[in-house]
Parts: sequence; C-alpha cells; structure tokens
Amino acid sequence: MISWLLVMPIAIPFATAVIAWLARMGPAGRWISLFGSVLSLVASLALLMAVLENGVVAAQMSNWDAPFGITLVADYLGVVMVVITAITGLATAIYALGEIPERMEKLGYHALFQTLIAGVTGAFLTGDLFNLYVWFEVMLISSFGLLVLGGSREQLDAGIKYVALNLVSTLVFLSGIGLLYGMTGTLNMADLRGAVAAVENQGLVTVVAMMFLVGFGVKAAVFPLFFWLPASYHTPSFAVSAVFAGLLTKVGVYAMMRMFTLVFTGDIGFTHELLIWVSLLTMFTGVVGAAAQMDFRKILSFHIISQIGYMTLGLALYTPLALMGGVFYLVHHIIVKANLFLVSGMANKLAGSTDLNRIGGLYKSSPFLAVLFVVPAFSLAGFPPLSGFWAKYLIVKASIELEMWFVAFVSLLVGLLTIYSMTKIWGMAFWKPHPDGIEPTPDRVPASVRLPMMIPIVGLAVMTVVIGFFPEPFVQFARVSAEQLLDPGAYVTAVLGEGAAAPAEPAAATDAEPVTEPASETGGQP
Amino acid sequence: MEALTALIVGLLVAGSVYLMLARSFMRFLFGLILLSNAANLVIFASGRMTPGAPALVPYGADAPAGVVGNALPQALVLTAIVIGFGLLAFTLALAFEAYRRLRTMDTDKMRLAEPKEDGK
Amino acid sequence: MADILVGILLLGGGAFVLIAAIGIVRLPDLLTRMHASTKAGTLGSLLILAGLAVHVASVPVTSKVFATALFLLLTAPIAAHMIGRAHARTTRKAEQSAASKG
Amino acid sequence: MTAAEFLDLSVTIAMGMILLGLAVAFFRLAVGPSLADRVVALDMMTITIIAFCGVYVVAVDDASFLDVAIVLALVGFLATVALARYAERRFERENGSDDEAARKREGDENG
Amino acid sequence: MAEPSDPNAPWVNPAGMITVAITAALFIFFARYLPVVPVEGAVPFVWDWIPSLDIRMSFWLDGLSLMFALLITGIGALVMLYAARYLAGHPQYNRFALYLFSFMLSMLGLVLADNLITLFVFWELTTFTSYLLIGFSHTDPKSRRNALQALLLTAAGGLALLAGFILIGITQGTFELSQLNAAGTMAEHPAYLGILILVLIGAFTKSAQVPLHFWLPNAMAAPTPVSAYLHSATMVKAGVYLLARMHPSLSGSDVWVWVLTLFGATTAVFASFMAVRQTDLKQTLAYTTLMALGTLVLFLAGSTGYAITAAMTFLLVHSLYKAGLFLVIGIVDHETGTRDANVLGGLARAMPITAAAAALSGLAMAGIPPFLGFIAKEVAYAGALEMALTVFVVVMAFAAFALMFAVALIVAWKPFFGPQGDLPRTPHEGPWAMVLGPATLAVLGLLFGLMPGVAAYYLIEPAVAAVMGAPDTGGRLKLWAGFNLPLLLSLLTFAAGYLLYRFHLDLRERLARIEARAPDLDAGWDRLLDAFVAFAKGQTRVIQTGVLRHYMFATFAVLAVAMLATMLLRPVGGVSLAFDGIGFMEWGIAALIAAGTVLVILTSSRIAALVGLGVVGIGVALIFIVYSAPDVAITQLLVELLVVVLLAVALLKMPYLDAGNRQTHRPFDAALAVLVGGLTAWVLLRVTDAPFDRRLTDFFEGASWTEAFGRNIVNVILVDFRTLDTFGEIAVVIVAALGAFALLKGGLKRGPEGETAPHAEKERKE
Amino acid sequence: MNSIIFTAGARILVALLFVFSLFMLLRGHHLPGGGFIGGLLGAVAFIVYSLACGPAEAKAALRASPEGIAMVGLGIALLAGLVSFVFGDPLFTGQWYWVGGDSYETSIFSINSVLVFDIGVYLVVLGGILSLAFAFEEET
Amino acid sequence: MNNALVINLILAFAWAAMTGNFGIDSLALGAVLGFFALWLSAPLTGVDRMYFIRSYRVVRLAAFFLWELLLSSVRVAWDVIRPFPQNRPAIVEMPLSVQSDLEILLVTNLISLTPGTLSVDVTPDRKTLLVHAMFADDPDALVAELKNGMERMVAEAFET
Ligand code: NA
Ligand code: NA
Repeated sequence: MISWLLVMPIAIPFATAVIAWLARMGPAGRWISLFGSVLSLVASLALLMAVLENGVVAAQMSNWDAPFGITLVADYLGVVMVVITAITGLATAIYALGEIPERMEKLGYHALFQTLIAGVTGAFLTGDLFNLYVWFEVMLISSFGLLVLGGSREQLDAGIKYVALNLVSTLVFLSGIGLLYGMTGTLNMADLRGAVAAVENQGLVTVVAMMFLVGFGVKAAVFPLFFWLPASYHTPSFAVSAVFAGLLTKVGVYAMMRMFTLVFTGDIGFTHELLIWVSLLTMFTGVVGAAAQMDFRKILSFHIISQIGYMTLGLALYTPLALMGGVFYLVHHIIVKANLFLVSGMANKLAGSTDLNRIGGLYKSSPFLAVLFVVPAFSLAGFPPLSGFWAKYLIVKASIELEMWFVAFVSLLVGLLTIYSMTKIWGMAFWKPHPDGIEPTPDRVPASVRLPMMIPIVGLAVMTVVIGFFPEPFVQFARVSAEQLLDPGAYVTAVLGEGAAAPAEPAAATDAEPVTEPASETGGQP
Repeated sequence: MEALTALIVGLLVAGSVYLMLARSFMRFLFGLILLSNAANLVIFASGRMTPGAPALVPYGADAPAGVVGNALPQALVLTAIVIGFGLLAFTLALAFEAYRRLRTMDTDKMRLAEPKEDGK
Repeated sequence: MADILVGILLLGGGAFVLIAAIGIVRLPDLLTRMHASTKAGTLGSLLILAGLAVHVASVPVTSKVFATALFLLLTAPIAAHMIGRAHARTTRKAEQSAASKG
Repeated sequence: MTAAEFLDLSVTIAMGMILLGLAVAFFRLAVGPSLADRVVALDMMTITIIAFCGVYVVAVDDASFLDVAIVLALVGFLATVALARYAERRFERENGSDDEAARKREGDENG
Repeated sequence: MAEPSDPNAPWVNPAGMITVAITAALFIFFARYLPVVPVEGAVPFVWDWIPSLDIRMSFWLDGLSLMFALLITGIGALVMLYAARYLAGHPQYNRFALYLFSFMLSMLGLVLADNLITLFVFWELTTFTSYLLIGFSHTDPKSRRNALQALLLTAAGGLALLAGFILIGITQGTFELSQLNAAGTMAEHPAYLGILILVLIGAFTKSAQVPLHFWLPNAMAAPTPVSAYLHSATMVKAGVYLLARMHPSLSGSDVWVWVLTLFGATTAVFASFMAVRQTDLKQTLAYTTLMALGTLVLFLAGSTGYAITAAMTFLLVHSLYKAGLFLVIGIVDHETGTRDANVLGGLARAMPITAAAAALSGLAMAGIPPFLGFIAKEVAYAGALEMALTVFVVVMAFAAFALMFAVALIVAWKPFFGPQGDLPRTPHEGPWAMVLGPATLAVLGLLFGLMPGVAAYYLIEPAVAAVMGAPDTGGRLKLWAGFNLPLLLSLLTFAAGYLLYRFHLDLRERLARIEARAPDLDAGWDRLLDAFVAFAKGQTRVIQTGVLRHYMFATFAVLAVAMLATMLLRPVGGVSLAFDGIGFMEWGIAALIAAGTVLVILTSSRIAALVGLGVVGIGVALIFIVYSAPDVAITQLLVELLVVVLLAVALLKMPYLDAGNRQTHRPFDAALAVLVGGLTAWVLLRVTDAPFDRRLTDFFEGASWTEAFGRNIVNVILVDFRTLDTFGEIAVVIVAALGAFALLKGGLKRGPEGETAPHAEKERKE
Repeated sequence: MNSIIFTAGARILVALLFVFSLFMLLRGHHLPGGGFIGGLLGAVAFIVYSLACGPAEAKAALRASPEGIAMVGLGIALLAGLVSFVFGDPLFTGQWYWVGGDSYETSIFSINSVLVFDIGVYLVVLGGILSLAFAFEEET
Repeated sequence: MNNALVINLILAFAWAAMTGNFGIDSLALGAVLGFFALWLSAPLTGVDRMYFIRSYRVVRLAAFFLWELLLSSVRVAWDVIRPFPQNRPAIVEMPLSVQSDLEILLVTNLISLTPGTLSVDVTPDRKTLLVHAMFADDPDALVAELKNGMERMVAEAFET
C-alpha cells in the first residue's frame, strides 16, 4: 500500500505523458494532461495522509531491501514538496488550457510538461543518490524541451546558456556521486549517513561535499552560480516559466537540504558557515539584480535568486527554527512565485508586453488582476499577514537567536528591496497609464482563454492568503519537517529498518568489517 | 590502474573545461563530450577496477567464481552514458537550430535574451 | 602445439595491423593509403580472430569468430568504397571546376 | 621456452604492435591533411580495436570481449560512411550552387 | 492635486455609506468602554493564533488604546462621510472607500494589539493601505513616486521594528505587551540598547521624525481626506503610539530621554519653521503635523505625570484640530480651486460654517483659552519644566508653540478673515457632509476645553496610566491652574506667535533662502534611489554579462576555489601515485586518450576535433574492455558512433570553427582548466587510495543468479535491482528525442536560409 | 548517396543488424547485451537504411513513427513495473512465470516482467535515437 | 536453388532435433550431413545438380579470395615497410559484366579486399567499375586479371 502511494505521484505523470503524447494531435491531449494533473494531486494528497499518519514512509522498489535496491521515501519535507509540485502542476495545466497554442501542443508540450513533473516528484521522493541524479536529468531534459518549445530567437539564445550551465552542474554532481560511492560503496542516502561518517578521511568528504554544493548550487541558482536563470526564465511561454520559477530551483534547494542534513553533517562549521555567506550574497545580488531590470519576468527571475538565498540560509543556520523557516519558505515561494509568473502572462495578454515601459493601465482596467498581483507580490516582499511574512519571520528570528546580526540585517534589507521591485512592477504595469493609450480590460482576451488563465491565479492567491492568515498547521508541519531533517533517525529507520538508525561512530567504524548481510536474509525476492 | 585513470580523468576534465570556456559553442559541445567521458570514468574508477573478469555468473555456478569486475558502477556508467547521449543529442539540436536562426556559434554574440543594453 | 599456432597467428595479425597503420602514414596519397588500411588491417584482424578461435576452441566462440570475420569482410570494403568514392568525386569535381574557371 | 610462454610473449608482442598501430594511425588522424585522410585513419583504428579485443580474449581467457568485437565489426563502418557522406555533401553544397559557395567561412578548415 | 469631483454627482454611494456606518458603529462600540476602562484598567481579547510560534492574536483595551480607538473610529467616520462627498462621482471612489476602511481597521488593530507580532502585522497593513491611498491619483507620476517613498521609508522602519520585536521576544520570553509592561523597564538587559534603537527607528520613520521626515509632506499627494485622516490623526501617530505603548518597558534610561528629547525637539522646531515657509496650506498643515509629532515624542521622553499627560492631551487636541483643519482646507480647495496662502482671503462671508469651524480649530491650535489646546500647552510647559534638559526642552517647546500660533493664524484666520484674494472660482459654503466633520471636531475641541475633567477622567488619565504603566494620580488638567510659570510662558507664546505672524511673509522669504542652501533630503532620496539603480545596473553588468564563457568561467572557478580552499583548510592527506601493475597496454590506452584530447583542444578543424573525440571515445571504451566491462564498452562504442553520425549530419549546416585558441582570454582559461582537472584527478586519487566497501557488489553477485535469475550482473542491476534508474534513463532518452524533434521540426515556415520568423515571435524593435 | 555498392550492402546489413539487435536484446540477461545495446543496434540498422535509401523510406520501413515507438516503449516499461502491484509487490518487482515447471531449472522457458521491461527499453532507445537521427537527416 | 537450400536447412534442423542438441555445432554438422544426404539422394528428390555445383563454386570462391587476400596483403605490406615504395597507383576503368546488386557488391567488395586494388565507384549506368590500383604498371593486364579472376568466379557462383 505504502509502495503504491509512493509510486503513484511519479507513475501518474509518466503515464499521462505517454497518453497525452499519443493524443497530442487532437484536443484530447490537454484534457488528458489536466486529468493526469488532478490524479497526481489526489495521489500526492493520499501520500500526505499516509505520512501524517505513519511518519516517514519508505518502500523498496523492485522489492530489494535497502541499501541494495532503490528506496522511495517520503518524510515531511519530501511529501510536502510532492504535494506542492502537484498543486503547481495542476495550476499550470489549467493555465495551459488558455495560454499554450495548439502548435506547441502538437509538438508535445503536455508530454514534456508531465515528464517534468514526474522528474521533479521523483527527485523529491527518491532515497537513492544515483536515482536522484536520474530524476534530475529527467527534469532537466524536460525543462530543456519546454524552454525552447516554440523556438523564438530569444528562446534559443537563452536555451544555449541554460543548457550549457545546467549540463556542467549535472556533470559535477554526477562526479560527486561517483566519488562518494568510491568512498563508501553505497548509494542509498540513509545508508550514506552512517557510511560517510565512518569514512576515515573526513577532509576528503568535505571536498566532495563541495562538489555537491556547487552542483546543487547551480540548480538552486545561488550566488555566484545563478547566471543561467536570469538568462533564460523570461523567454519561454508563461505557463512554462511559472513551473520553472516555482519548482526547478527548489529541487536544487531540496537536494541541498537533504544532503546537507542527512549525509554531509560532519563539518558543519565549514560547509554550513560557507553556505551562510553564499546565502547572503545570493539574497543580496538577486534583489539588486532585479532593481536593474525593466521587464516583468526578468524582475521576477532575479527575485527567485534572492529568495533562494533565504531558503539556503535556513539550511545554513542549521537550527530547528532556521530549517523550519527554510521549509516554510520553500512551500510559500513555490506558490507565490509561480503565481506571479502566471500573472505576468495574463498581464502580457492584456497589455501586450512584459516590458514595463511598454505597458500600463492594468490597475484601472483590470482591478481584479491587480488584486491578484498584489497578494503574491506583497507576500513575496514579506508583508504580513501573507505567507511570505511568516517565512521571513522564521529566518530572521533564527538568525537573531544565533546573534547573527548581520545575517538578520541582510534578510530584512533584502525584504525591503523586494518591496522596491514589486512596487516598481505595480507602479509601471498597474498604476501607470498604458503608454499607447490602450485600456487593458479583461475582455480583450476571449473568455475561453481568460478563464483557464485566471482560475489558477485565483487559486494560488487564495492559498497564499490562507497560509498567511492561518499559518499554524503549516508552521507545525514545517517544524516537524525541520525536526526530521535535524534528526534523521526516523528517516534512516524507515529506509534501512530498525537498528540501523544508530549513528555510526567514526572511530569504531574504521576497523570494523563492512556489514554484509547474507543474501538469503536480505534479498527480498521470495 | 585507478591512479592512471585519475590522471586520464584530470586531463579530460582540463581539456573539457578549456573547450567549454571557448567562444564557439561548437567547442563547448566537444568539451561536453569529453566531460561526460570524464564523469563516467570517475564513477568507473570509484568502484575500483578489475581487469579481465566481466561480471558474469558462469553457467552452472550460482555466483562468479573469483573476483570479477564491480558490476554496480558499470550499470551506473551505462546509465550515465545513455543519459549523456540524450543530453548531448538535444544540445546538438539546440546548437543546430540556434545557428540556423541566430547565424552565429559565437556565444559572445548571442545577446538576444540578455542584450548588451539590458538593465536600462 | 595449439599455443604455438595461436602465438604465430597473433604475431602475424599484430604485424599486419601495425604495417597497415604504418601504411596509412607512409604511403603517398589517400587512395593508396586505403589499400593498407582496408587490406592489411582486415587481414591482421582476421588472423588474430583465427588465433582466438584456435585458442578458445569452443564452438560458440568459433561461430562468433566466423560471424565477426564475415561482418568485417562485408563492411570494411563498403566503408573503403564510400570514402574512396567521396575522395574521388570531390577531387575530380574540384579539378573540373578549377579547369573550367581556369 | 614452453609453448605457453611463447603464447604469453606473442600476446604481449601482438598487443604492443596493436597499440603501436593505434599510435601510428593516430598520427595520420591528427595531421590529416584532408578529411578523407582522417576518416581513413579512424576506420583503421576501428579495425584495430577488433584486433585488440581478439588479443585480449586470448590474454585473459574470457570470450565475453568477443562480443565487443562482433558489434564493432558490424557497425564500425557506419562512422566512416557517415563522414564520407558528409565530405561528399559538403563538397556539393560548397561547389554545387553559387549562393552556397558564396557563404562566408568563419575560419579555416583543413579537413 | 485636488481630485476631480463632480458636484452634481450622487454621493450617497452604497460603498461609502456602509463604511461610514460600520465605522460609526465601531465608534459606538468603543465608546461603551469609556466607563469601563477607567475602572477596570484593561480589557483583553485573545485568540491563540500560531501557538507553535508563541504568537497570539491578542488585544488589550486600556486607556491608551481606547483613546486611539475612539479617535480612529470617530474621526474615521467623519472623514469617510466627508470623502463620500469630496470624491463623489470619482470613477474609483469604491476602491478609495475600501482602502480607507481597510486602513481604519488596520490602524484599529495596531492600537489594540497586545502581542507585538500582531501589532506588527497591523503596523505593516497600515503601511500598505496608506501606500494605496497616497498613490490614489495613480496616473500622476509624482503621486506614484511619493507613495513609493512613504512605503519604502515606513517599511524600512517597520523591518527594524520587526527585528526589535523579535529581539524582545527572544530576550524577554514573551511578545505580550501587557506582560512586558508589567515586568517594568528592560533597561538593564544587555540587548536593551539594540532593542531600543530598532524600535525607535520604526517609530521615528512612521512618525516622521527629522531626518526621516521628508516623506510626510510628500504624502500629501493623497486626496485631502486621506491627509486629514492618515497624516494628522492616525497613521503618523502610530509611532508615537508605539513609544507610548512601550513606555513602561523601554523608558527608564538616559538614552531614551536623550534620544527622544533631541529628535522630538529638533523635529518640532524644524517643522514649525517649515510650516511657516510653505504657501500651500496643505503643506503648511503637513509640517505642523510634523511639529506635533515632534512635540509628542519630546514629551514622551519624560516619565513624569506632567510630561505624559502633556503628551496625551496634546495628542488628543492635535488629532481633533488637525483633522478638522485638513478637512477645512479640503473644502476651501474644493470650493475655490486653490490652496495658496497668498491668494486665499475673505472667505468667511461665502462659507460661514466652514469659517467658524476653521476658527475654532485654529484657536485650539493656537492654544487660546478655553480650548483644550490651551490646557495642553499649559500642561506641556509644566511637564517641560520637570523634564531633564529642562532649559533646552522649554526653549524648544516655546519656539514650537509660538510658531504654531503663527501658523494657526496663517491657516485658520487669514483665508477666512484676511483681505479678499483673487480666487479661481467663486466660493460657496461646502456641502453638509463635508462641513459636518470639521464642525464636529472643532466643537469637540472647545467642549473638552470647557470640561477638562470629563476628558481627563474618561480619556486622558486612563491613557496616562497606561503609558506610565502605573495608576496615575491625575488631576492635572485644569483650564485655570493659577498664575504660574506655564501661564507666563503661554502668554509669552502668544506674543511671540503674533509677532511671527505679523512678519511671517518676511520670515518665509528668509526661510526660503536658508532652505535653498540647506541639503534637500527629498532630492537626496531620489539620488539615493538613482544610486541604487546605478549600483544595480553596475552589478548586473559585472555579474550578468550575457556572455556564456564568463558564466562558465565563474562556475568552474567557484568549483575550483571551493575544492582547493577545502583542501587547504581541512586535513585531506597527500597523494601517492601507485602505478604498479600498470603495463604498457594501460599506458598506451592512456596515451591514446591524451593524444585525442590534445587534438580536440588544439585543432581548428571541426572534423579533426570530431575524429579526436572518436579517438577519446575509443580509448575510454578500451579501458572498459580491459577492466571487465563489456556491456559498457559496447554501449560506449555505439554511442560514440551515433555521436559521430549525428554530428556528421549536423555539421553540414553549421559553421567552421574559429581560430579561437589565439584569443587573449585563452591563457586564463587554460590555467583554470588545468586547476580544475588537477583537482579532480587529485580527489579521485585520494578516493581510490582507500579500501573499498564491497557490500552492495557482493550482494549483487550473490543474488543475481540465485534470486533474480540473470547471469549478466550488470544487466540484472539495470533491469531488476535498480530498475527505477533505468526507467528514468529511458525517460531521458525519449524526452531528449521529443525535445530535439520539437526544436528541429518546430513547425515553423522557413525561408532558404531558415530565417523567416515564426508567427509567435516578437522581434525586438529597438 | 546513390552508391550501388552501399545500397546493395545495406540490404544485407540492415536485416543483419536488426536480427543481431534482437539477439542482443534477448540474451542480455545472461550475457553482454540487453535493451540498451539492442536498441542502439536496432537504431543503427535503420540509420544505415536511411543513409542508403533516405529517411523517408527508412521511416516507411519502420511502419510507425519513431516517437510513437519510443512512447509505446515507455508505456510498456511502465506497465512492466506496475504489473507487480497486481501481485502485491512493489513497483518493478520481477514477476516470473515458469512455463512447464516451477523454477528456472525445471521449466522450459519463462515469461517475466524483467524481459518485458527490457523490451520497453529497447523500443525507447530505438525510437528515441531514430527520431533524433531522422529529424537531423531531414533538416540538412 | 532456393528449394534445395530450404531442404538442406530442414535436414540440418532435423539432425539437431534427432540429437536433441540445437547448438550451433550440431546445426552446422547437420547442415553438412544434410548436404551430403541431398547430394546422394539428388536423383530421387529431383534437386537441381546446379545446387551442388554452385555450392562448390562458392567454397572455391571463398578459398580463392582468402588466398588472394593473404597474398596481396603481403605485397602491400612489403611495399609499406620497404625503404622505397614501388607502387605506381592509378585509377583504371573496368567494364562490369555482372548486373545484379548482390553480384556487384560481391565483386566490388572482393576487389577492394584483395590488396592492390580498391573499388572506388560504379558509374550510374552500372556498366563500369572504377578501380584504384596500387601497382598499375599495366592497366589493361590488371583489368583482364580482375575480370577473369574475381568477376568470373562471382558470376559463376551466382549465375542463374
Ligand atoms: Na525489478
Ligand atoms: Na540503471
């Protein structure tokens, strides 16, 4: 049963991709994709229920016990990422009904989209390092396809940079996996926790940890590895950029959180300290970068970077509160940032551009959209009582608790500068009259396009508000997530079984024989 | 042999980095191929190297008789090779299409998405 | 005895392979070089495969060796033909066009 | 010298000659000068790998490597064919029609 | 800046009336606590909002919050009524009403909150709603700019405040103001100074203390009702409210006294001069608001009963008359079309009720008996005489009050009773909905002055008790306190104030000259923003160059530095190159790979590079062959082959290589490349140096045949032990194919050179 | 590319390669080979076909679009994994049905999900690579 | 011919079935034995005599080819390693008599494989084969040698 629940969020999008692709030439494809997204959400929620009921759940794929086979595992962090992925997926699938032209559907948009979701979900659920690499690649190649789908010159130009830098990070990550395997002989992440601690040459572990940090850092778009993001996120279709903005970098953050709480915890004074500075620079350079931009989506893109810094900061500070903040930030930011990109798409449809100098008048003519912009925008800026405030609050409080004044200062300053950018968009796209005298009223777009585009915007905005006004369950969830991250005993037990969770003593393990269980006992196949 | 493989990997990485830093995206592609090879060799060498004994269970036996090559990194490398091929093929298509539409392979001149005067 | 035969076959094969390689460096023009690679190289490989077949002396291996040899004999000349043809066509056309432009 | 020793020695020498052959072929591959020269060298190397596999089977007494040889014997020619075809088509493009020929080269190419 | 309103438009707008009604109802609701609070001290309301963060939605109705609540709802109701007429027919009136109402609720939440985080939530909500209100005339760039200025400055202060609050929560263990205040001053705590500074930054920005004051006059871009409400009676007082609210826990230190005194006094006097300097009456009033805020801060510096009573009284008085005067100016503007002090005059005949309201408010402002303003001034002087830095405080207060007297005449006397001016329109009395507000407020100012005991018992003394954190003796508010020093000072104030009024035109000129030479903070703000944007652009130019190889270089450099630094900072041991057991065969393969690599790097021929890659691929395949991996070797060879085939097709339509290795950046590239390569090799050497844990491998070898029924262990791993990897992998292949297919076949119509733009494409026009 | 020699050779080679690719697929569980290698070889077969006779003819010989083949292959691989749920096992657990016996030793041959999965792999690799190759071929 | 081949193969499989061994070795032996059986029973089964003749010619061609391969490989090898290579390369035109694809393929491949000669191209009318010869001192003699040797043998082995 648990196995079912863990597999379905990955299998459903794959199956949907296959069927949607086979039906891509007709109108059925988009509805199949939508239906699959609904199913994914249902499956994710079922998994969430299971995790809430049982704590960390795990299942051994192919029925080979960990660490020999591949384990899928869902702890609080994992499952919430899966759910939020499904939500974002559904929102975007609805949006695509209005936005994605038939030409792109025939080129396989829905299949690429669903495999992207499958890859992201797989990355969140896998408990195996190499398998994580595979899901990264599924996600990456799908994102390549989606990024350049449509083939405008900007897209191709952006695609070159996006592809090049992401491939490099992938290969760094892959090499890191190889080296880690070379040191420990295992790939199971729970197993790696003990195995890495038992490695004699801990300095070398830290060197390899740096490779992971760089590999994930590029994915997560931290300073100074984020170049690919502002170079590309403003070019694809809006549904695509919304999914990218919401999910892709978060996979990097998630992987960082996972590896640097579960496996690379031997030299926190070095790795996490470094990550603090990286995070601060990420937050600051991102938000400053946004200030230089004059395009709706480019501004949003730079803000992704800036916000990523908060999340990695949560990890870097490495206290329960900080990690809690990091997790809360992840969830909040996916919803909010995806929504802002969706809004930018609607603005583009109504006002004819995303260049802030060439649009305007949305406040007057489309007040409803204005409200729907304000909610995520000011949530992003950390205005209470929207979701972003609590996220920022947790991080700032964590840094003040640690008496890291400078960290708290930068966190707050970046929040302020975020307001600057959000109000820039507000001022230029909404308040300012349209420079061409156009009245961007909603009826400029036919209802068949407008409604699918507005529904997800409304839905995500409502979620932002709900999380903001009633944060208690989410905060509690984030707290348990953080506790599980800081003390992965439950995770390790769920994966490896009872008795495996005892932390390996580095001194004792060096002369001990590697534990090889007899095949007859461990081989799960009857 | 791991030591020598490490040196080979070092050379391949150095070569690929040098190529990837070039202005021509074609050279980047070449570097990418080299780097994939290097990463595969890293995995392969990390599993330690055994000459002349494929990881096969002989007919009539339940397990390989002596020490055989480590099968796990082989499977990983195989997976990585195929994935690498997929990525490379896509990248090649991208380069091809980019050249067709942008008329350049010089990445210094690819400034459409981030034009020079950007940030005004 | 078989070992000696195998040794000789391997040595002969190795020698042909090496000579073929030297040939493609030493011989003056492309088509002539291809004589070395196509023939001596193929023969060298065949000799080595024969040695292998003698050495292992099992039917599956022998049949595989036969298959390999057959495939090689089928494909090597085709490859040579293609490259020779390309060379011939391009150089001849180039000469023609140079002559006509004159 | 026993027969077995002779075999070992021949294996070593054959392996040496094959590797030397690879090196020599590489020289042609590197210096060209024409595309066809390089392709011929690459083709030569493919055949040499088949020989290498053969010798290695004898060296380690494991016939699995013959599978590599058999695959290579079957498909190795394709690279040569593809490159030869490339040479021919490129030549046609550059000399066939005037507008194609007029296209500016971005740099020199030897091969 | 006046909003266009159609005098004939129906103004009984449902949205407006509902907001007025609710606000009035709220006023009545709070008014019912007037008898309760003086007796019971405080009424709490608690909802456990986020228990896991110890954040409660808790409210605390005591004298201070009650006074504020009544001002907010009372003045709010009047202002909303006024606005319904003022903006009648405005197309966005509904939004306006919504914003104003939201603001009212936010402000109410702010003053009622007991939990600091709850307070902060409302604090920021007032910031946000006021942003919408200030920018209400959103088509005007000036309006947008000023709204942003107010937002950023107050939000910046808000963030400092948040930090301060969090620090309080961490150090004091609670966010509940009632508990904090009950515990007395935290001046002894090591974090006190930090907390104080942070809270003061928040309070001072919100309450526009010099030098963070300049946003307030600009905020007058908002419609006049907004100015009346936000910038006189409510929002700007939030900072003052906070200082009063936290008085028991934050006061009691020299820093508190000094900082508040200096900033308050400076702000008060500076603002008074600036008020005289202005000719736009709305601006004049804006500066007098500033002056009032300074005065309030000044008196909050003191901890004596008189000082606090002075602050609370003055707060009440000011709210009443200032809101009234703003509304009056709004009427004048509405009716005459101008707010220019030099033009306006003699309006009393045309608009007698307005004139009367103005006069009453003006008298309250000037501090003439028997208005409450007079009492406030008396108490203020009494308080000032008790405070630390007595002389300074008294002198500054005197200056401020005198100037205020003059301003009162300028604003409330001259336009109505001064010489007739040359007006753009013929004035009429304002509609009753607009006049009602100022009239009510003006009358209230008079009534409270006549019955100071009532005001004291129900409003001021409970508030003072709340601020002092202890029950207060009270009885300080008297219309006639006898002949004493404060009275003398009052009289002197009148004299000085009148003189100032007489010569105010002169003074204005002098001030204008001084102002011209003084640094212009408002322009400085623009320069600051410009500098920030310039910095941002500079950063973008440096970091986000748009050039791929810069990005690549940075990425690899980061990798190299991270690895190298770790090696230097952490013990990682040395390298031993163990080449034993490596024969000529292995060296030969290595040499082949090396040769291929070098060829690819050095050649400027595409085909040479391509065959070089083929050689490297063959070399790597040879490693796989020699080291027992036939499956991998076959796959490697097949994939290499396919790469060559695909490249041979693709290269037909791709350009030749440039002679790139001669470019100037290449030596640096080479150095980095060598570094990255060396580091990778080094790490791999170290990793493979140590013994290997064969647990997984042993299991696979044992189970492959016996449990998974396959003899090729590699394949069994691929299709059984680790199927999920393989599944993901084929997904990559298929998606790569689909993606490439979509790219190449994009369905776009192309010309011979493939240059025809697709229909969806937006070409850059610039 | 109207080389008589190559075309004639391709006739033999295509069939040979294709049979060989199936051979490699089926033997893969016990000897070097498997779905990847088989699929790659199958793709090579049709690439040879396409070089000899043009992509259009090669596509026609394939009967179905390569992308479709790949997609179906992915579906087959997924089903091979999902089928284990029917037997109450986790995803991708190998399901073995012994024809004429109850174990490897006693049975004549087996029907198993592992091979079905490998066939899915084969189809994906074949279809995916051909799709790429044809797309490039048609664009130049 | 085809019938005969099919029968031969059936016999091979029958042999394998009888021995219970379907290995390559068993099948090969069955094929050889079947060939003999066919040969012996030719009058009875009505199998064309040509089947046996052609089979002989195919074997003869293979032997001839292998010998030629060895011989000329040595010749080329010697020319490669001798101090002063003696080759006088030239392209000669050889008229083609064989016309079917398979025969052309065989002829050209065999010519290519035997050292000293290399099939470069077939003219579009399939009438002429361009052969590059390494030792083309006497082109006419060379063409005659090729036609009488390789081409004739191929034609004989596959004539219909
Ligand atoms: Na399985
Ligand atoms: Na795999």
